[in-house]
Amino acid sequence: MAFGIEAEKEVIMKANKKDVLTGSYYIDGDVAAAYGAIAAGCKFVGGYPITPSTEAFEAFVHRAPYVGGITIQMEDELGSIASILGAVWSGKKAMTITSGPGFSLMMENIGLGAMLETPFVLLNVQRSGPSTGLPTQAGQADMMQSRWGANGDYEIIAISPDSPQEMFDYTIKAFNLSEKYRCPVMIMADECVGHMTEKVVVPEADKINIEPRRFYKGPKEKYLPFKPDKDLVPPMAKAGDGYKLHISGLTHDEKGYPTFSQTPDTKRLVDKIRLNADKIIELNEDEIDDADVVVVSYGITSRVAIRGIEQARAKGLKVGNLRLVTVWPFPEKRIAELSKKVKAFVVPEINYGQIVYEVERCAHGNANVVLVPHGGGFVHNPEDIFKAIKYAAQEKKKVEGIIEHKTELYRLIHEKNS
Amino acid sequence: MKANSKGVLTGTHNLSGNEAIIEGAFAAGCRFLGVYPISPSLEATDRFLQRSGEVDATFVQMEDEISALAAVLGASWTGKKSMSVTSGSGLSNMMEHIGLGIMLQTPCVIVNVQRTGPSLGIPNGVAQGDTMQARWGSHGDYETIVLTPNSPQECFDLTIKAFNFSERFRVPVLLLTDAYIAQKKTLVKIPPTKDLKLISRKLFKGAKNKYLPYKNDKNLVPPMVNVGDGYRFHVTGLTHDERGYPVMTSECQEACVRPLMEKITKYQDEIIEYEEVETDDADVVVISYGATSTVVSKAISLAKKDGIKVGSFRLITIWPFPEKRVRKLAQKIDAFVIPEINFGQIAFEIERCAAGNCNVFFVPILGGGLPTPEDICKSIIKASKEKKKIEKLIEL
Amino acid sequence: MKETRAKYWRKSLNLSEFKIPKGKIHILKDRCKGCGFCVEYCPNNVLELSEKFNAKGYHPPKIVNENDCVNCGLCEMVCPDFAIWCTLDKEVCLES
Amino acid sequence: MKIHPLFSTFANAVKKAEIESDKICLVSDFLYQPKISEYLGFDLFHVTRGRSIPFATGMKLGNPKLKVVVFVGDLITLGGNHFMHASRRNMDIVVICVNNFLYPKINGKKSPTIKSAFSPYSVFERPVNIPHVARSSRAVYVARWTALHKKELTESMTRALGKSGFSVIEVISPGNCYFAGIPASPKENELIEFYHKNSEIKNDEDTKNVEITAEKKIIVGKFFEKKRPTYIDSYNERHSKVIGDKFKIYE
Amino acid sequence: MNKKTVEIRFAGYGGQGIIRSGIIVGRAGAIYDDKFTTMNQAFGPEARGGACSSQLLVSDDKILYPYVAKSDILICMAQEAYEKFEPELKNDGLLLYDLDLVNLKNKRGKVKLYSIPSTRFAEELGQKIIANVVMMGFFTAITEVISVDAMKKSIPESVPSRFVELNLNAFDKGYNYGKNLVK
Amino acid sequence: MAKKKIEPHPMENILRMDRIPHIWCPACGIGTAVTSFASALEKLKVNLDEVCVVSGIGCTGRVAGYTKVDSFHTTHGRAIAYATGVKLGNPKMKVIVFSGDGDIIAIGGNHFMHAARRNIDITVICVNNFIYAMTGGQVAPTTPLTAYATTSPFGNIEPPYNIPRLAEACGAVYVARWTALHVRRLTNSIVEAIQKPGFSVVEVISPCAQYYSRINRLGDGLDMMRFYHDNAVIKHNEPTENLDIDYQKQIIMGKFIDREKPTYIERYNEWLSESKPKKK
Repeated sequence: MAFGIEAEKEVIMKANKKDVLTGSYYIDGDVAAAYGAIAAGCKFVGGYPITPSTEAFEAFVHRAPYVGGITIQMEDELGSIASILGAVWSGKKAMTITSGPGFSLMMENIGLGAMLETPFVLLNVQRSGPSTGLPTQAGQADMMQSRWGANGDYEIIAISPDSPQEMFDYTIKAFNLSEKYRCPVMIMADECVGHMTEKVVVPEADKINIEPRRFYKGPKEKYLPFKPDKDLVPPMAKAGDGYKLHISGLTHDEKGYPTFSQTPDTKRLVDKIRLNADKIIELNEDEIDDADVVVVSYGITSRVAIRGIEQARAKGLKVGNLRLVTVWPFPEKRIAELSKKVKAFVVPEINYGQIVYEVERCAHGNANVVLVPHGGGFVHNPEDIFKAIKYAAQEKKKVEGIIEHKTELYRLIHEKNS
Repeated sequence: MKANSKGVLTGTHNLSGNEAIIEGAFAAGCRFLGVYPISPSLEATDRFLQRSGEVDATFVQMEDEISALAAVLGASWTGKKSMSVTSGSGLSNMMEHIGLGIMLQTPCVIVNVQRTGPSLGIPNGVAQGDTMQARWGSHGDYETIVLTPNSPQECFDLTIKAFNFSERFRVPVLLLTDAYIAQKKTLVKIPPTKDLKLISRKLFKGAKNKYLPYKNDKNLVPPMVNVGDGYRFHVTGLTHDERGYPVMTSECQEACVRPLMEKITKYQDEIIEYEEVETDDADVVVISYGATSTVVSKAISLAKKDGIKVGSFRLITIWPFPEKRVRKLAQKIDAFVIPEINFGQIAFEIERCAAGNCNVFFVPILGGGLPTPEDICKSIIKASKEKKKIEKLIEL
Repeated sequence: MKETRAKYWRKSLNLSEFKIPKGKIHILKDRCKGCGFCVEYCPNNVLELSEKFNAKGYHPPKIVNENDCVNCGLCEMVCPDFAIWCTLDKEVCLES
Repeated sequence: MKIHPLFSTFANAVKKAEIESDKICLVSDFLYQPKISEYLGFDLFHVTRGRSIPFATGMKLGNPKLKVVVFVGDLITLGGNHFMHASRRNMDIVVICVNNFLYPKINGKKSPTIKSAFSPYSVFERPVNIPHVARSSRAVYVARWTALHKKELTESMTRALGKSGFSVIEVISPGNCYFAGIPASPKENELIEFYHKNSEIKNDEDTKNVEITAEKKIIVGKFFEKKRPTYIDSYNERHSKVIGDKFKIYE
Repeated sequence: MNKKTVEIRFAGYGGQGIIRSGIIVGRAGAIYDDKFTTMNQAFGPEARGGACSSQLLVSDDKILYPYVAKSDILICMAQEAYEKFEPELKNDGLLLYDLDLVNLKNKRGKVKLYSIPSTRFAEELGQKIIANVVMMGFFTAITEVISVDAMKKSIPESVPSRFVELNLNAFDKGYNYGKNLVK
Repeated sequence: MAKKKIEPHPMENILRMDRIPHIWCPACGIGTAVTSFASALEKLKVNLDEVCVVSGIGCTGRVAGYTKVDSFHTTHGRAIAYATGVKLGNPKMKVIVFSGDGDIIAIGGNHFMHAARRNIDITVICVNNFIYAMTGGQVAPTTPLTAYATTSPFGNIEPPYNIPRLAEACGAVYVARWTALHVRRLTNSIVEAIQKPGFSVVEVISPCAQYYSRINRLGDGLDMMRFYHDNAVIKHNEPTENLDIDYQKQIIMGKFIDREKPTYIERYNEWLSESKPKKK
C-alpha cells in the first residue's frame, strides 16, 4: 500500500466552475442528468439515440463544446459503450446513455468494463419490455439485468432517482462512486422520471463535491494496474503516460497478464463492492421505527407509493416507507434487521417481481413479503398499493413465498376473460 | 410426434458433450443452426456442419452473435426447428434477441457453453457464471426455461427436452453446459427413432382470415403458423394485442406480457426436473448442477465416512427454479451447501427459498477448473458443525 | 416493298377514335394529413386544398376541376396517407 | 519470448516514424501477446471481440494526443459496422488488419475473407474485399502486404502512423492450416512464403480489382491515399465557426 | 381556486405543441411564480397524429404524486383528445377547447366551458403551430392559475428569438379574447 | 363514434387498412414509398402469401405493420439478419427488408455488408430521410455535412454514407436510388429488384418534414418534394463513387448496378452436392 491514494484519507475536490451551470431550470430528468454529468466533470459521452433517453444525450451534445467536452453518436450501442471505455482509459470521465434494448446490447461490454475495473456511468432510462415493448412508457424491469446481465461474476452499483432534481444530484454521486470503486455505476431511472419536468436547482460549483480519479503516483516501473489498495480498489493510470499498460478482458493477475485459472484475487471484483456495501448504500426512511408494514420502493414508484401510504396512515395503519436510493448493492442488513420488527414488506415495482426477490431473500422468512406488480406502461394506481398495505397489516399468518397482490388492472384484464 | 429417422444416429457412440447436443438436436428435428464461432462451443458447430448434408439441415455462420440469433428466430418462423450455440460473451450479445424471441414467442434453443467470466475471462475455463444471466439477462420481464446437463448423455437427452419445451411453450430455451461437460467424451446411447418422444409446435388449423397470431389457447400458448402459408400475419417486438398489432397501453402490456410468464409458471411442475439422493434423513444437503455435480457425489461419499448425514440435490432445470422442493427441504434439514463455479448466483436463490429455516453455506469455486471432492467435503463438514442458525448467506 | 415501307409510316391520329380516360377521384378526408402532394403534382390541376378542417385539423384536398381528371393515378401514387385514389369512370372520345 | 514478426515490423515503423512510444496505444481484440507492452513499451488494451475500433475511437477522442493503433484479426466480422463508421468519420486511428484467412485461435473457423477453395466451410461464401470496403467507406490510406513484404510493410506502417486519419493496412499472415493447394498442415512460415510468392505488387491499383480469389495472384501494394479532415479536425472547425470564441479547440 | 394542488391536462394531437404548452406553463409557475409544478407528458410514436397530452400539477407545496388523477382543468385542442380525456375531468372542472376542432358531445352539469378558435387565430397570425400559444393566453386569462407576467417571461425561453414577438402576440390575442369572455 | 363505412382503397389486399391512418407525420415520404412497393407487388402478380416483409425499428420500421403479407417488426438494425433466417429457412419466400437508413446503415451496417457479401436473395428497400425521425431528429449516418440535427446542434461533421456505393462495395447485385417523388420509376425499380435473384438494394430519398426539414428550415414536405423535382437528375449506371449527397445539392438517381452473381443458397446447394458423395 505504499503507493497510490490512501483509501481512508478523503481528498475533497470541488466541481469546476466552468462545468456547473448554477441557477434554476425547468427541465426534465434526462436533461438534468446531462447537466449533472457535466457538473461532475464528465467530458465524453458516446451514445446512440433511443427513446426515452435521447433527451439526455441531446442535452449533453448541446453543452459539451462549451466545457471542453466531446461527444460522438456511435453507430450502435455496442460501439457507444466500447467508446466510453476507451475514453475513460485515456483519462476522461465518461458516460453512456441508453434504454431498453440498447441496454441489452451493452451487456457484453458492461462485463468488459467491470473486468477492466473501468469507472464509467451508464444512464438507463428504463422503458417497458421485453424486446421493443412500450418505447415511450415507463418500466422498472431492467433492475435484475443491471446486476446480472453480463456473463460471469461481477458487481455494480445502481442508483434509482425519483425526480429531475435527483437525476442531477445522483448523476454526480454516480460519478463519484464510480471513481471511488472503479466499477460501472448505473443510474437506473425510468421513463417517468426521465420525462418528468420539474424545477432543478443547480448549486454553485464549490457546493459540489467531486471524487477525483485515484491516479497512481508512485514510480512508473513499479506500477501494477490491478494491485489493490486497502479498500480493494486499485489506483489507475491512463494511456499515454508511459506506464506500458497491459489491460486485458481476459482473467488476469495484478500485472494484467492473463491467467489460466482464477486466483483468489479475482474475487476482488465482487468483494470490493460487497465489503464496501455499507459505505455505498443510501436509503431514505420515513416513520419506520414503529411500523407494522414497510413499503420498499425505488424510482418513480416511491413517489407513487406515498399516496398509498398516506391513505393507509389516514386509516390508522402504521406504515413505514423505505426508499432504496441505491438498489445495488442491496441493503441486505437493513432489510434483515427490519424483517424482525415488522409484520410485512410491501414491494410495489413496475415489473412482475424483481427486487421483491431480494427483499424476500433478506427477510429470511421473518416477515411476509407482498408484491404489487405492474407490467409497465404507466405507474401503479395508488389504490392498489393502499390495498396491499391493508392486506399486509391484517394478515396474521406467515405466508411462505411472495404474496402477489392482485391489482385492479389484473382483475380487469385476466379475471374478466376467465 | 415421431422423430424423423434421418437425423437419429441410433446406437452407442463416443461423443463429447458438444457433439451429443448436436445429435440431440438432429434427433429432435432441428434443421437450422445460426451461429458465430466462439470457444468452447466450436465442436458443436463442427458437428452440425459435418452432418448437415446427411440430414438436410441448413447452416449459417453469421457475422456476430446478434445476427446469429436473429437468423435463428427468422428461420424458426418458417417452420424449421432452429438453434444457436454460443459461449460467454456471445450470450451477452444475444440478450437483445432473447427478448425478441420471448416477445414474438418464437421457439428456439440456445446452447450456452459457459466459460469463465466476466468479459473474455478464460476461454476454455470451466465456469457456471451465467446462471443468473440466463434468467435476467434481457431487459423487461420474462420467464424462460434453462436446463443444465451434467454428462454427454444428458446433453443428448436434455437437448431433445429443450426442443420439446421450446415448441410446446413457444419460448427460447437455454441449455447451459460448461467447458468441462462440453469437452468430456463418454459413451452416449441414442435410442431408436420410435422411442423418441417429440413435441412440435401447435399449428393453427382454422380459416386463414380468422387467424390471430397472439390469441392464446387455454394453455396460454397461441398456436403458430409458418411464414408463407398464406396467413399474412404481422408480429412485432412492441407490446401487441391478439392481432399482433402494437397497442401502447398498460392494459395491453398486462394482457400481453403476463401470459408470457404465466405460461411457464403455470406448468412449472411439468417442467422442473431434479435429482435427489438420500435427502430424506439428511442433515446437510448439497445443491449442485452441471460440472460441479460430477464432483459432489464423491465429496458426499467422503463426508459420509465422517458420519455426516448428507444428501444431494441436483438441479437439472435451473429456471424455473424448483422453489417448492427447496422450501420443503429447508424445513427438514440443518444446512444447504452450494458449491458453484462462480461467486454466488444460485446460492442467493436458495437463501431466498430457505426462508431462514436452515443455514445456507455457499462455496465459491474459482473458475478455470473443477473443485476437488476433498475441498467440497471440507465445506460439508464445516457446514454440519454449525448448529446455530445464521440469517445470512455464509461463504466458505 | 410497299408493305415494308408502309410499316414505318406514321398513322395519323384518328381523333374520333382516340379515347381518353376520365377518372373519378375518391378522397378519404379524415385520413388526409394535408401535405398537399396530390394538389401539387396533379398534372391537370384537378385538386385544391379545401379551407375546411378535417377531424384531425388538416385541410384535405377537394376536387375543383372534376372533368379534367384523366385517371393518371399520380395522386394515388404520391399520397403518403393512402387517402386518395382514382378509378376509371368512363372513356370519352377526345372530340366530344 | 518470440515476438510476433508483425510486432517487430511495427516497432521498426514506430522508430522510423519518430513517435514517442509512450504515446502509442495498441488496441486489439485478437493479435495478442501478453508481454508485448512490456517489451515494446506501448500501452496495450485487449478488449472484446470486434469492439476494438469503437474502444480506440473513445480513446482517441478522450485524448487526441495519443496515437491509437488497432490490431485486428478479422476486421469485418463482428466489427464490420464499427469499421465502416469509424472510416466514414475519419477517426484518426491506424488499423492493421491481420488477414488470416481464418481464426487462428479457434480451430480454423472460417472468417469472411476466405475464398471458396481456402477452407472446408467457406465454399458457399464470398470473401470481403477489405481494401475496397475501406476505400468505399472513405479511409484515407489503404494498403495490403503479406507479412513477408517486410520493407514495404514497414514503410506503409510508417506512412500510416505519420498520417492523420483512418488508415487501413491489410496484412496477409495466415494461420497454419486449411489452405487448399498446399500440403496438409504446412508450417506458418511456409504459408507466408507461399503467399509471398503468389502475390503481385500493383501500387495504386483500383481497389475494385484486388479481391482475393483462388484463381489469381494476390495483389498487394499501396492502393489509395488521400487527405481528408479527421473527426476531431471537423469538430474543431465546425464548432469554432458556429460557436465562435466561446469554443475552445479540442485537443 | 383555493385548492392546494391544481391538476391540469393539455390535450390535442401530436405536433400541436401540447407538450411545449405544459413546459411553458410549468416553467412560468415553478421559476417565475415560485410555486411547485410537475409536468409529465404522454407522448410517443403512436401519438404522432394521434391523441397526445401533457399533465401539469401546480401546487404551493412539494408535489409527491406526480400525475393527474382527475383533472381540474382540461384544455382540448382536438376531437380525439376531447373524447379520450373528457371523462377524467372533475364534475366541477373547467374545460377549455378549440372552437373549430372540438365538437362537444354530452355536456356535463357543472363543468364550466370556454372555447376559442385558437387554430384559426394562429393561422390568421401566420403560423398554425402557435395555436397552442393562443390557447395558453386564453388559459391564463380564464383560470388565473399562473400570472400573466410569469407566462410572458416563460414563453421567450421556449421559442427561437426570431419568433418571440409572434408568440407574444399570439399569447395576447388569446389572453384578450379570454378576458373579454369572462368580463 | 359511429363509423362510416369507408370505401375500399384499391390497395386493400396489400395494405392493412384496419391500421390506417398510420403513424407517419404529414408530408412524410414513407407512405409514398409504401404505395410504390404495393403497386410493385401488384405489377409483379406474385402470390402474396409468399411475400414476407421484415422491418426494423424507426419510422420506416413501421412499414411491416401496414403491409398485409407475413410481416415482422423486429429489433433495431437486425431486420436483415432476421430476413436471412427467413430466407434460408424457406427459400421459396420473397423476402423484402423495408427499413430506414438509421436502421439498415447505422446499427445494421454490419448485417447489410455481410448479407450483400453472402448475396442472400433478399430485397432491401431503404428509405433515406437523412435523419433519425422516430426518436426526434438525431444525426444519422446519411445526414449531409453541415446539416443540423438535435445531436449535431452545430452542424453535422461526419461525412454521410453513400448507400449505393457501400452496397456496391459489399457485393450487392442490384442497386438503384430514387426519390419519393419519382414514384413510377421507383415502382419499376422495386419490381426489378424483387425479380432479381440476389441481394438488391433500392434507396428511396424521402422528405422528413417534421424533423429534417424543420430543424434545417427547409420548409415543409412539399418544399422538399419541389427540391427533389428541381435537383434530382437521372443518370443510370453512374459510377457509385459519384453518388454522394451533399447538403441541398444535386441528387443523382437511377439504376447503378445490375449484375449476376450466384446467391448464397445456390452456393450452399452446390457445396452440399459436392460434399455429400464424399461422406458416403
